[in-house]
Amino acid sequence: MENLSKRIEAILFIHGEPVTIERLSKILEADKTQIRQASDELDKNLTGTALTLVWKGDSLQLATRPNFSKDVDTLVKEEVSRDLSRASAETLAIIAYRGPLTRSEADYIRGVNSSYTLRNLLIRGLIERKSNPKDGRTYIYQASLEFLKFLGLGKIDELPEYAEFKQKLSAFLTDKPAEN
Amino acid sequence: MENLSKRIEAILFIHGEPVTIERLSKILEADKTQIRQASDELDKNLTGTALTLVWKGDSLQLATRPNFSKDVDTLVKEEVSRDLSRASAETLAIIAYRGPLTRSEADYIRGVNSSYTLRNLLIRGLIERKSNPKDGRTYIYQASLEFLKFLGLGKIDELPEYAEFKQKLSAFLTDKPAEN
Amino acid sequence: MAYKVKTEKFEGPFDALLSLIEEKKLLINEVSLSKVYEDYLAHIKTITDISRAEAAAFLTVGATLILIKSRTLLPTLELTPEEEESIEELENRLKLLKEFRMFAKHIQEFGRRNTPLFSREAFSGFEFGFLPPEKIAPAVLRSLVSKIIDSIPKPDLLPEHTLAKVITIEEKTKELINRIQDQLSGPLKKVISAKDKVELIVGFLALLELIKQGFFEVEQKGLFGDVELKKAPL
Repeated sequence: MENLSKRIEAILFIHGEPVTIERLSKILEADKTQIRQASDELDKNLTGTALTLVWKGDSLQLATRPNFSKDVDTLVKEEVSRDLSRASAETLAIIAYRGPLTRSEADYIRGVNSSYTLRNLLIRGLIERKSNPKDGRTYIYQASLEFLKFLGLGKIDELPEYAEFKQKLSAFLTDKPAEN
Repeated sequence: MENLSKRIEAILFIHGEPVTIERLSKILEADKTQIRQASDELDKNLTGTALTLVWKGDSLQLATRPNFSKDVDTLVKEEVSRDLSRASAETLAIIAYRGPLTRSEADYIRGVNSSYTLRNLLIRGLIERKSNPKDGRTYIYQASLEFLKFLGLGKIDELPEYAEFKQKLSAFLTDKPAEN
Repeated sequence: MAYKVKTEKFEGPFDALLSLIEEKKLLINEVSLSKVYEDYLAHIKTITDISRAEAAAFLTVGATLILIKSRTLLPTLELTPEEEESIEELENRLKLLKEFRMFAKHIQEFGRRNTPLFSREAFSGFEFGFLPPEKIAPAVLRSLVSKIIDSIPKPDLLPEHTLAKVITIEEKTKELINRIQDQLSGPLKKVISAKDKVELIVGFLALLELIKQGFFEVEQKGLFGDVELKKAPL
């Protein structure tokens, strides 16, 4: 049997889009802890290649490293704007740090109705929404893997000064921040 | 400047389909001999990963090694056996009534990003895409002929309330603000 | 003083207040809040096309600012525990928003500077052939599109009562001048006889404006006594 980390690489390569740990565990018939460990191994093995692992919460995706963006840019259809409006950036920051959260939580922090901004972020694919498990009539929002790719990061902790912001913010918000 | 073999790897990864040496040479601004040499180097560097370089005449493609075909088959079977998600069905309906349209138009109507659902509909042969005559960087999507046949329609405008719905969707798109 | 605020579109009261504080390079506390109070009111006056809910949000924050301002004008003014709490909450929410705003700026700049990662299309290079879905028929497509059309966000209908209409501080000021001149002096409660909360707030704002301009003097009888207004000697 081939090494699990390579089998994960094969699946991620073919699938292209983000795959959850859960789904990998099902396809490869390995438990989630094994999948996580093998993914860490894959991440290391990719050093020195043009590819990198993008990892957020329970989702994994293969992507090209930022150094190659210029080369592949011409091949990628659908140009992505590099700019974020201030409202979008603020809402995104709140969701990235606090998500998954409901619209009203984002509204409370910003002191303004966020539905328009949320819609824009959803359309750009920088956040995703799910039905709220506590109230089916509302949605919960969280940052997507696309958000990390937009920033050119494999993991959110690679964002410079992330730890510092995390610490500062946790001083205001007593409950723990969302898993990333 | 990054190593040429890695730049080739990045391009083959994104492109998916076979790419000619000629095209690689143009994109990477290197002569064909350099491309061939770098490809050999890439082939060696891929040893120990799940991926391999496949030569098809004068074209190169990145693919998974045969040892992983069983895992890939499991993934493909699972993907194929899945019925359309609600998101995919909605996107399909929008394309049927309002197509041909661009991804960003589909995104705007649905209020969420559609890249994954469009891909899903494409590989199932339910929709087809062409280069956008108005903007070569993007694609336009429309229902495939096979899908029309499957629906028992001779022409797309035989869909119930076609004209009215198409007009309403178009009116909404006309109000679409500039990208945020 | 020329207010820059007039040209800028703020996203709600917190954004407005925080921007005003940051413009003056102040820390977030009661003192700075009482300093930006006038700019905030000036901003409220420029707002014309917002929903009633948004107007209410601006006013609620405005009301807390009034509490802060009146405490600086009347040091003996006793605040209820709820009022103290609302001041504290306002400060905390502003501080929190400030942190997120810095984090957002960081993300914004990082995104602009850094190059993105690209991924590949799902099943790139694979040919699956035609895989028709179950349960999809023209009628199903029809009903899906119909639902989508129904859920298309409607352009926000212009609110019937805009903030500009609700808050006419100038009008209220004129009315107050007349009333107080009639009575010459009187307890604050009676002078600001308002029909609803919004009007009460506006009344209070107008009164503070008059005090500031030197039209009136205030006097509080004892610690818990009514605040009395007197026409200032000209």
